[in-house]
Amino acid sequence: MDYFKTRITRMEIPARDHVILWFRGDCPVEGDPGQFVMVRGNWGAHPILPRAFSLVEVGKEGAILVRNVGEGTNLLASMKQGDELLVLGPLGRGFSLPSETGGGVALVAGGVGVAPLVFLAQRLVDKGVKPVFLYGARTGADLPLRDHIDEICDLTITTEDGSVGEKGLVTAPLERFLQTNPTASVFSCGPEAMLEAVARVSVAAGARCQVALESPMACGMGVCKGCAILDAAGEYRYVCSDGPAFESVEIFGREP
Amino acid sequence: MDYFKTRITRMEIPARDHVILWFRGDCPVEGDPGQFVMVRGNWGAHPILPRAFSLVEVGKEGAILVRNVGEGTNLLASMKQGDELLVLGPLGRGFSLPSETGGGVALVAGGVGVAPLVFLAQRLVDKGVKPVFLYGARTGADLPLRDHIDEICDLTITTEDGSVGEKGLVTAPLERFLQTNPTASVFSCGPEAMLEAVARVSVAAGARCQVALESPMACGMGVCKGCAILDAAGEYRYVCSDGPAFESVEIFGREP
Amino acid sequence: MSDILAVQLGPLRLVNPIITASGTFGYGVEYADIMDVSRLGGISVKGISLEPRAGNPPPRVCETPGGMLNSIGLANIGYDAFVDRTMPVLRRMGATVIVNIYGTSHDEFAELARRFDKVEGVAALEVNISCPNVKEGGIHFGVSGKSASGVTRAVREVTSLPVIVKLSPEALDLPDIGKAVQDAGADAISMINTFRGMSIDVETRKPRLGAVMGGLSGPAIRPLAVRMVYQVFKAVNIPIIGMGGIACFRDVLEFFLAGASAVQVGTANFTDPTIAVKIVDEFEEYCGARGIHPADLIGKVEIQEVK
Amino acid sequence: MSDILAVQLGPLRLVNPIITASGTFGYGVEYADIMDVSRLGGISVKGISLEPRAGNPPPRVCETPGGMLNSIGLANIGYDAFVDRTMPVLRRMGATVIVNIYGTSHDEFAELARRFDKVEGVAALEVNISCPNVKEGGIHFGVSGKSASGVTRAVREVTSLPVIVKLSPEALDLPDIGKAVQDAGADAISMINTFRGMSIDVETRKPRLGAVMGGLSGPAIRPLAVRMVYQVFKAVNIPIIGMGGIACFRDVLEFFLAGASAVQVGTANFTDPTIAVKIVDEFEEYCGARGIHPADLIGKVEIQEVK
Ligand SMILES: Cc1cc2nc3c(=O)[nH]c(=O)nc-3n(C[C@H](O)[C@H](O)[C@H](O)COP(=O)(O)OP(=O)(O)OC[C@H]3O[C@@H](n4cnc5c(N)ncnc54)[C@H](O)[C@@H]3O)c2cc1C
Ligand SMILES: Cc1cc2nc3c(=O)[nH]c(=O)nc-3n(C[C@H](O)[C@H](O)[C@H](O)COP(=O)(O)OP(=O)(O)OC[C@H]3O[C@@H](n4cnc5c(N)ncnc54)[C@H](O)[C@@H]3O)c2cc1C
Ligand SMILES: Cc1cc2nc3c(=O)[nH]c(=O)nc-3n(C[C@H](O)[C@H](O)[C@H](O)COP(=O)(O)O)c2cc1C
Ligand SMILES: Cc1cc2nc3c(=O)[nH]c(=O)nc-3n(C[C@H](O)[C@H](O)[C@H](O)COP(=O)(O)O)c2cc1C
Ligand code: FES
Ligand code: FES
Repeated sequence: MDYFKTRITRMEIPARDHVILWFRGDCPVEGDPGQFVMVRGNWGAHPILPRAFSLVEVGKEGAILVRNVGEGTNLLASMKQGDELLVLGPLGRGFSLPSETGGGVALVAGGVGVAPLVFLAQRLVDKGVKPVFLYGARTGADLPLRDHIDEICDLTITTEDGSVGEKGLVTAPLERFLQTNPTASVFSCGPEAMLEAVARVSVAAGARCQVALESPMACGMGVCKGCAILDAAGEYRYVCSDGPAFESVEIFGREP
Repeated sequence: MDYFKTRITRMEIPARDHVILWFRGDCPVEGDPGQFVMVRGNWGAHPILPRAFSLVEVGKEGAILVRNVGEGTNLLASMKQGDELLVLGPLGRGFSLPSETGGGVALVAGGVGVAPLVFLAQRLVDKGVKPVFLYGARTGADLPLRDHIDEICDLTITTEDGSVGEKGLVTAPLERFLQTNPTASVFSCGPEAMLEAVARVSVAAGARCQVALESPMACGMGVCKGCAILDAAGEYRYVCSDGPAFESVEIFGREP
Repeated sequence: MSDILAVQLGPLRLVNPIITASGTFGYGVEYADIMDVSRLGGISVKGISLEPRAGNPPPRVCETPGGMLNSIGLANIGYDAFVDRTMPVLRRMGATVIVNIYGTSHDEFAELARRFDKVEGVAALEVNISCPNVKEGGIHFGVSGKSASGVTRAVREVTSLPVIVKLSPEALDLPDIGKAVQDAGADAISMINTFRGMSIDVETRKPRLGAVMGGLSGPAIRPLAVRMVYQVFKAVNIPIIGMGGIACFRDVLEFFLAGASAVQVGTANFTDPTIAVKIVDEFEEYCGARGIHPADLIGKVEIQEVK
Repeated sequence: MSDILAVQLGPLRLVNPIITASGTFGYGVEYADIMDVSRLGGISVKGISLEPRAGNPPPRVCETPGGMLNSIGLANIGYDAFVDRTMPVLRRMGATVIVNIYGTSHDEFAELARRFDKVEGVAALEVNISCPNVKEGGIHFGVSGKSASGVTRAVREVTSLPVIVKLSPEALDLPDIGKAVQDAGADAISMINTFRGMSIDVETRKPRLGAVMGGLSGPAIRPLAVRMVYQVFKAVNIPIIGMGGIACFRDVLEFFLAGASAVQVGTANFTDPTIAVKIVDEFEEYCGARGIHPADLIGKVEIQEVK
């Protein structure tokens, strides 16, 4: 973990309301898929808290994919190349990569949850493992990094309105995949309801599933105890230090 | 008085730490020299109060001259052409133009106090009155609009470090001017200590002097009672509604 | 103007629940050029005292993170000038006038209430027992249940106008104070006034306010105000007019959900003098689109019982 | 490291007056990668209770204008784990450790104080009678002079460590509480803890904190904190450790001028985890350049007598 000032070296708008910020250059962040950084622009008094973003590697360079949902992400989206970023990271525990991938690997992304999974796909491909990438969104305009994924692995898209790919939820292609690959490793990131469904489907099929969670954060490094979530055993776990990646059974339990 | 959204039509940096923002275009502000506007960018929650700036006319177009001294003026200085401005104005009472200018007119500016006086110079020139413009600053780099003034009237510059013009304070050329023009009209804007000296010198010579004052403001339109200053009689006066332009004797009294 | 937002605060009916807060909207008349003030639910005018008051030494305002401090000290033109010169204009403008009153003793409050009772066009009295910027009276009346109810009773006895009592956030047990003023006959509660704060210019080493301390207002205090409205709502049966840092329509919803039946917009008038009428428009649109009424929102925050 | 900033707070000597505030800097050990925590005047660790505490239901943090709310609920690893596992690391790191203690009764506070008295490497105890996020104890001890001095005395009697008592801003008369804890034997006062606030998500209509209310901290509360330090400074003779919204070195100066002898940096650690050491550097430069010492600044705000 390190804390440093860096500059935005490049920006791209990969889909409406999304922006990719590259900041590698002078910046020592080297993390694992599922790890994250706390990021802030040099914007004075308000907002005071940095924001959490998963590390991505796009074009072999460190980056973050930002979905514009509120005050902080708006400010980030309106920054320009050369502007200063304050970055703390890499933070948290990423996905634990399976030593054994014979059963197949499925990456299941919902919305901006695509970020850590693109990174994971890249790492897997680098290791010679070809995952299948299942990517769900509400509509076809909300699929950042889609082309990038398409280039490196097998991509199946689902949209709720059917505008691109299969109409419906991403759990449908996952269920089909698990029918033929019941011992696969599943990795998922996205809205909590989706994660729960993915976990249920995977556990039911007998697959191992890891999920990357989100929670409002202040410090990102385990000191404030702000990012608590309740796990399946009724205990508090901390997304920033125990996660963001968890075994799905720890969070959602074994019940299908 | 009106309240409206407008856009920055043009920007210029007339001296270090200064910026001129033009916003006329769709903007109905038409004020008199000494009147001001309350201005804010569309920058969200903080800072919450708009900032006061004297109206200027530069190149026949409405503008403000901003000296970068703190949070709000920094934000204004970092805006770009096309950005939105929220403007309330014209506000307050400007200088009352002398009906009789046979005795001569001296405009005495200190620092960014130059703004309303440039506007006044322009109005006087338009009416066929040629004022003398006495312009003081700490150093030669702090003389925004200097060339513009030079073009329209007789300009004398003083700097404390002597880097441009006469070395010393602006009251020295004023005293010389008043020796030959004891019944002149004097108009002044600048730091309070300077205004007091200008008032003293003018009153001693028998000239009529008007000064434009500043005071921290919240509303700019007479409702909050925040911009009080103490006048010579020990009464509170409100810079935004009783001023900003006052007869110097009202504020500093008649004592030389 | 439709009735879709009309609210009833005890005996006081307003065309909508958006009121401009005392001290931040002058006497209302200053806004004639830029908006139609009759579109507001009400205007709570600058605090009025029996005699004119000059106010505190300058500087009187300064900005702080997400808010501002003021130490105006209730500078106002006094009862006579307000009634003779300002009220006729307000009546002509069709404004709903809530008169914020300030006295240094029970007697002064009662005298003001008695006099205003007969003034045409006054819709309600707001009793300011919470000004932090005056030496006498003010906040001291507002932080104890006994003195708060004393002032309320003194006013209640001499007026048939709706009586709104404005509470101070500095009281230790606000629900108690709320109950006390309710029992003393208040028709509604408005809350909150400002918190005393202080800011020092580290270059000059001087306080940034001439009066050293001033009242903190603006978005910075919103979480405190929302919490207090929520607490008082659970303790009283009379309507609450909520305020403290409202800067946009969403903030109004927040106060309603916490328990407010109407709101006041204060410091935000300085940010944008037309903000209150814009909020009225947005509120109308919101309720129209959902087929709901502001009253359906009051206290409707969804609290999950914590085991 | 030079001694240019060393301060004496009663019996407690610190290499400089910059302390990280309890709950915002964990146990200090988490920062080993990014800074040398021995350069800090002190670390006030997350509040420690006798037994581990799980804390409150999530969400536990949310941002507000110029500040944040937290409802952590004193989640901590408890006395045993702290002393056995964390203290050895802190000693190795050369940190000056101020242990923030929390109990639900006088007895629990006393028991904690008794136990910590014998723990090597503890520089002082900070008695948290002001946590707004727990059902028992916490803020309730901090808002009455009687209970505040009761807890102080209970702790004082069983420890020879310097005792710092941390006050709540919600007390009605803070100078009184300050005097009460001074008379009960406190060596220093730290102030302020957070104010209870609430924020509602208007889309979901749910409170943005699982525990409904939480403590407001950050720059938003700075004017309130500065005012309170100024008021308490005039009332007590023991040193005050000021805090509340410090975000940069200028803010530290503001607290000193108001009457603080040292400060704590809280929420700003989240904005920039290295802020506290940066402030130490700036303070050193400031004092070096002017040939002054932090103690020369205490309470030196220049107040003009108002006639
Ligand atoms: C470990 C982790 C990794 C993340 N990775 C990414 C990423 O790669 N790309 C990306 O765009 N976003 C990511 N997020 C979410 C991102 O942090 C939030 O969208 C961001 O903080 C919102 O800030 P804002 O100021 O724009 O929104 P706010 O104005 O603060 O809030 C807007 C909305 O976002 C919600 N929100 C606020 N903070 C969080 C949060 N920390 N987590 C979830 N929801 C939040 C609010 O409840 C609200 O509904 C991640 C979050 C976590 C915890
Ligand atoms: C009627 C009037 C006309 C003005 N005309 C101009 C103008 O044409 N051009 C220009 O550059 N400035 C002008 N000013 C001053 C300008 O309003 C302030 O410089 C500005 O408000 C500072 O804002 P800030 O956020 O940058 O500074 P802050 O961070 O708020 O403060 C920085 C410094 O400026 C001082 N300051 C803050 N507000 C004011 C104020 N209203 N008046 C005086 N000092 C203040 C503070 O005490 C502090 O020392 C005028 C002020 C008034 C009242
Ligand atoms: C400049 C100023 C003057 C005020 N004057 C009064 C007053 O005369 N009477 C009163 O009851 N409240 C007064 N207040 C308090 C406001 O009415 C309101 O209670 C407070 O500002 C909180 O709301 P806000 O955060 O929306 O501003 C004043 C506030 C400000 C900022
Ligand atoms: C997340 C968080 C946790 C806190 N936990 C504690 C605590 O355990 N004990 C305590 O005395 N104060 C605690 N506080 C209060 C701070 O120590 C400090 O008093 C307060 O935040 C004001 O300072 P600030 O504005 O600089 O943050 C906590 C504050 C925050 C933001
Ligand atoms: S965000 Fe602070 S502990 Fe996780
Ligand atoms: S600034 Fe509000 S009255 Fe002058």
